[in-house]
Amino acid sequence: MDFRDTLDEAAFREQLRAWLDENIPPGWGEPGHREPEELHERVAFYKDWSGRLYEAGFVGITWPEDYGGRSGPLTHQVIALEEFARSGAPEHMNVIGLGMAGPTILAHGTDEQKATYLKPILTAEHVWCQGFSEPGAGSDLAALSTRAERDGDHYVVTGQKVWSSFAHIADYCILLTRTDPSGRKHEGMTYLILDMNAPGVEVRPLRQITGDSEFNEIFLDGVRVPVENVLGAEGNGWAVAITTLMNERASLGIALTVRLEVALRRLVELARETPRNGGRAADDTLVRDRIAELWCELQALRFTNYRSYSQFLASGMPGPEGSTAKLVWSEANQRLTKLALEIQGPYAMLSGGDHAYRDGIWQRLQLRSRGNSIEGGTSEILRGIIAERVLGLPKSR
Amino acid sequence: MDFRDTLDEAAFREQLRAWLDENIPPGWGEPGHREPEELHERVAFYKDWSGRLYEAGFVGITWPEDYGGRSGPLTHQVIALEEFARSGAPEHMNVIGLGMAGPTILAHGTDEQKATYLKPILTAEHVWCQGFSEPGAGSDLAALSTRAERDGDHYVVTGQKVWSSFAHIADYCILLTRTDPSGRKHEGMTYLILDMNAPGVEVRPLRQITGDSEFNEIFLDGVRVPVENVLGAEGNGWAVAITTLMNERASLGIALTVRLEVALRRLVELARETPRNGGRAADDTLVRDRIAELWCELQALRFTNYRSYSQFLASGMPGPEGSTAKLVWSEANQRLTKLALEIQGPYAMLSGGDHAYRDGIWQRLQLRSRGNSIEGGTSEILRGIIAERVLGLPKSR
Amino acid sequence: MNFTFSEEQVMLRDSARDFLAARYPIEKVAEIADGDGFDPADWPAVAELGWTGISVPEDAGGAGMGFLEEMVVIEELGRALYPGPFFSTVVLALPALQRSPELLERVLTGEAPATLAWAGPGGEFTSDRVSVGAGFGDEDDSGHLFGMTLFVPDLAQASLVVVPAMVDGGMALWAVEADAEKSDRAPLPTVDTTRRLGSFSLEGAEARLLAGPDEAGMLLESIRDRALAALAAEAVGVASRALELSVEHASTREQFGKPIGAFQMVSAELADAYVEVEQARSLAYWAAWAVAHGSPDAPVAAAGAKAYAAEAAVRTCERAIQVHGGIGFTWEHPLHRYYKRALWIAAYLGWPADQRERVAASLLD
Amino acid sequence: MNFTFSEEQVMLRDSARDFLAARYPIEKVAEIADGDGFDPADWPAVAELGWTGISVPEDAGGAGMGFLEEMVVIEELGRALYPGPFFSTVVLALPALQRSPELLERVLTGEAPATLAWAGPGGEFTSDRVSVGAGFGDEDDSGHLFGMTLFVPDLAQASLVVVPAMVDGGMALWAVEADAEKSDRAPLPTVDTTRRLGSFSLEGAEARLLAGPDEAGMLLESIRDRALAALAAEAVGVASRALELSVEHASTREQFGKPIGAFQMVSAELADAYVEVEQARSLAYWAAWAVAHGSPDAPVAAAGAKAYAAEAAVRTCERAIQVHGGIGFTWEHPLHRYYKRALWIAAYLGWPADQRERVAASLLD
Repeated sequence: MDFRDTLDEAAFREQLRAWLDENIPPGWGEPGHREPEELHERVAFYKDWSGRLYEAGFVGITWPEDYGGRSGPLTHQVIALEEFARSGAPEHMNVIGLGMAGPTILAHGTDEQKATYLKPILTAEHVWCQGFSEPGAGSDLAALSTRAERDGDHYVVTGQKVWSSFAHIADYCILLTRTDPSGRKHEGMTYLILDMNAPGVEVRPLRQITGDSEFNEIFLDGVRVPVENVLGAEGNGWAVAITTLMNERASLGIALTVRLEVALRRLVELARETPRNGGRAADDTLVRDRIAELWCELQALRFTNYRSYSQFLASGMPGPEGSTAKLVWSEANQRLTKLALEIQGPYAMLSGGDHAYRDGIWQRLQLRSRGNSIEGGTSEILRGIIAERVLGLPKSR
Repeated sequence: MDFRDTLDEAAFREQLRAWLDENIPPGWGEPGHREPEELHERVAFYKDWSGRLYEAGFVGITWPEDYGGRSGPLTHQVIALEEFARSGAPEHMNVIGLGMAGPTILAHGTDEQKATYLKPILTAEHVWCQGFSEPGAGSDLAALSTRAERDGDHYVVTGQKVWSSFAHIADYCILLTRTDPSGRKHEGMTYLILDMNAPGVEVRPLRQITGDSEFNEIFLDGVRVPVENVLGAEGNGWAVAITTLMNERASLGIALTVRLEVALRRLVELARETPRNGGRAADDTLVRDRIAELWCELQALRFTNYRSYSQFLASGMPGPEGSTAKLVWSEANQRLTKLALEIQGPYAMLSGGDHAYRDGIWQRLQLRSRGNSIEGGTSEILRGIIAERVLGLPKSR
Repeated sequence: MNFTFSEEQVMLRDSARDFLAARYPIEKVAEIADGDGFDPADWPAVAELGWTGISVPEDAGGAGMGFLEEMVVIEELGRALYPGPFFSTVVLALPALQRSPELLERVLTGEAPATLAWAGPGGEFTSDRVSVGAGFGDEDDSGHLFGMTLFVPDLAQASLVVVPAMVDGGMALWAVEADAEKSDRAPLPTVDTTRRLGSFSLEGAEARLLAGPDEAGMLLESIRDRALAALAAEAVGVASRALELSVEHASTREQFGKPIGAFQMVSAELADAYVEVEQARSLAYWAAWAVAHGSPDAPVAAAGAKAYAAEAAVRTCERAIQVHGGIGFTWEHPLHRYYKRALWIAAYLGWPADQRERVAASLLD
Repeated sequence: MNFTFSEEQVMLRDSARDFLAARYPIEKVAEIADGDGFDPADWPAVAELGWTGISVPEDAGGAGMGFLEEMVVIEELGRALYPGPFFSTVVLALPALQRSPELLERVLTGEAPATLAWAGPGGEFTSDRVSVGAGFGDEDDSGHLFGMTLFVPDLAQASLVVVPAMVDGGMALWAVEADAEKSDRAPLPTVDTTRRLGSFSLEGAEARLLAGPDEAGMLLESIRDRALAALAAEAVGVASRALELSVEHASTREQFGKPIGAFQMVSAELADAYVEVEQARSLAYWAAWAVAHGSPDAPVAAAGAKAYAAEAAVRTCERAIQVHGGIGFTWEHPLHRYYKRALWIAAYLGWPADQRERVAASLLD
């Protein structure tokens, strides 16, 4: 057990930091800085940035060189996730491609699929989205009803997907469908790669509690998908989907931790900058106790993730204990953002404007945080996974 | 809605307070006061005290005059519960008789049973205990296996009961048995009145987490119970037991609230008397916040109980919402006693002796409090009752 | 002792619920919330019901009931997320405006919605230090106010504003026309768009004295108690409705072949929500009773009730969103509006920890 | 970066677990706890294993490993509820006794269990104000101590006691024979009877100087960090075992026709317990690593780890008792012993809120 970087790791971290110092766009992340207003300008900006990240060698670190990756060690990947999040740099735009579609194609794709799809994920030439959840199948993912019927060398797909981020700008979608409605619900599912430009695909934004639209609905009406776009095999979609979800949770852990680290740093600033009874909110014993509690949770989360990454490294497969990180993070982030409201006193009622602290950013973050325990596996589902698959308790549903 | 006593209620409260002022044994409840060492002396003391309470008119307030009661209003009963607990007076020793056996006999007993058993409950001539739980049937009470086989005009009872307070000094026991093991588990149960002096009854004390023995095991080996001791009818035991449990929870609520009130008053004393950083623990913001939180919970509990008592008054039957009080109280009492440990700093490690605060009373109370969420219906069972019977959610087991 | 509503209170509650269901179904509330934040035409209809004068004596033109009855209505307003100026007018402003029969008349008829401009940029709701100053005018009861207030509820809807302002000798309470010259009211972007806030700046605006320094402090403290008790009742209404929506959803939404309410991870949360809401209700009723009867417990009962009920409402809405899953996180679903109101209640006049410190002071100091 | 145990550490853990399972099954621990609280014959056997000198350099007679390895053993001691003086001797006393080769020798061989007498009747564990005073004796390193200490772990078992005592110039660390003349040790009734406390009164007892005022403060602070990190690891061991017992019980005890672990009210609690225990483990390992490497993070890592792990252990035991139902509330069942140890850990050297204040100071001041 050694919590320090090896020499090689330290060098990689140094190189990455230096690159970020030089390359983060001027003004980025400073108060008052705004992203381009128009969607196509934003997309162009992020595609360019993602391409530069790739060129600099910081994307696809652990992916095979044959498919555009660098065949590097997992620890470098961890370091990259940390340093990116800490630097506050713009994110690589292909979140779904890198975290979910890519690892699934690597695990289950044909050589041809790998050759076709993987490198453009890294360069962000192709942006991906995910089509798993449906209005009638949320936590009970396997209850999905989007039909894919074989018609010659195509499937004809009809149904509705929901909670899909990036769908409005995506080129491809990893789509879970039902090809055989007669069998038991975990069988008869097929995992398809969907071209988002195909006729019959319609995307509508979904407005959320904050007023923003991060997610979309995808309506599929007789969309034709070539049979060579099956990932895995027909009827094997559930197993392939599990690979996607396990990889999502594994890569998520580190990123979420650093996000919490950044949030805690800002909370500390808020507490120091907010006047309270002639002093600062940071002098209030209740605030101090809760900030310290969050700090403990954060440090614990960091090392819990590292420990589970070490397991991943040893076994090659992310384990069910990866559910811990998401569970802890979502509740910690909810507590943290709530505390940020309380620290603001009555100013917490303001959503923006000149009088609000930093344009009401904490109010938006706090509302947004309520989704954390729902999206990407509800806390109930994650507790169930821990109870049954980690602790070995009997099934409870 | 009026939170004040009526003139009649105020007069009754005044009369009760005056009686208690004059009659509480000298030195009672003061530090250093000890109850008689020997069991038979303690029993004699409590029987005498309980008899005097009865003579003074403060026991069986709502019970019919025909059976030794006073046919008085429920509000007087509430006032009596409050004032007794507040005064710190010795309790009437027949807790099970008054709260469980009596109301059940009133609801389901024959005239002869009422004439035989009720008045001696009030006077504490007969002490009662309860025989419901078994080692294999805790929360799942209906899974009990104590057999009662008909043999002429007797039942022959064999089995084991557990968690029975007062069993070591009791004259009678309300005993739940299985008379028909072939049917479904809620059927084939019979509710018996057991003479604790019958041959084949053996009582053994059960030592608990604090080192004390409040509860007992009852071993029954071929005990003969006359058929006239059936309460309700053979096979109808489950319905009769539900009456017992509902009455237990209804009368418990007020008593528990006042118990919490007394505990909070002592906690406030502790916080004021304990030095901390040159001041008092009562100046510590964290302690203040938590004491205020407990105070809110306590006041809420008081009026929640009153409101559910008003319902009881209107409908004549305690409702399932009575589960709220026990649930709230047990968790509040656990938090309260834990806070009492923290206030003591390292002194919380001491179980007694000259250096401990009041001979380590809080340490015993804190350990004891862990049973609160188990005894008399676990918190899990109570939450289930609220979910299913109050909110009308679908059954979850 | 009697802890149930009287027949009269039950009738009042039922009629309030019916009126609100007909006039303010949640779709209408959503429309108002996403639009201007209020519908000026509706306030006269509310006044018509007599709600502006529930606790005003009959000989002064009111209904002659008490604050308990006001609370009965407020709980229903909370349930319905009523987006009009009842809280600001009746709870916050009326006790001071009652000092002037003429202003009272304008409030009772519904002509003049009103509000209270208390805290300044420091964000503190105190009765001995306020951010506005006053100078007396030519007549005894006239004056001119200077200063800045923030967090004024329903300011955009108000015709009259009660303002605590310092004069020689201490704080006094004043009435200002909301559109008075030398004053400026500006909307503040508010998370809960059903009860928006404004800033009210006074640069010499004319004001009428309602209560002088000898009595204004006590009056403002009693307004605080009223407001805390009212917010507790409103929180109970909000929480009750969020819980109902959750129970309905959990009873019908199926996952894994069962209604989700059959899973204990869901049902236990809802049982806990029920317990908290009932506890909050008990405190809210007690606080309202104590305020109505001028009991010495009123300040601490009101503080405790607001602390507990606000937290219960916030948590119940959070549980409701969780139980609803993704759909509860959308703008389309009404839950977020209840949640934002619950957070508003928690923040206004001081967060729960601030209220608990008032309770602690009474127990420990 | 590498977050798994080395092969050597795994071996050490396994051998510790085997030894403790054989020598200290829970029935034996219960017997000791209900009897004298320790078994003097066993300490030499523990010393024999080399555990007294795990982190002592090889040339000083130790095993030359580090505090990380000590932590591996401590976690196992927690799991087994080991009732001997390892914590007091190796964690608390050894770092100061190491200053004297002769005393070190006595500790390493197992001849002299030892402890640290820190807090006085004020109950504070500080390094700049202690309740014992000292006067120097005839020789440079000899002295006489006067004063009273409480909460001394395993005092009844100890042969040597390290005592912080004030001299001119500040606090110094001293060694006293536990049965020295002009001293008095008395047992304090302790809730956790597997790790009893004593009071040590000094009325001029002879003492040997271990560290003078120039270095004693830093040494005592580093002992605090060590002790906090050790208690965090011990808490993880306690909690892990309580969780295991609960999972076993929930998998086998049937109610309503199913193992109770199939009810989500039970399984969700155990899942939460697992998460807390793993989080606590992460902090405990980090704290141990930071202490082992003298990292500047050590004080805050150790404080945070102790706070979090103690709470996790207390809560895990509480959940375990709840899941066990009535049987978990009996004296016969071992759970209460784990619970009492968890509470001991939470209280010693300051409750979690005190530790969090140390964390807060480093973040906010």
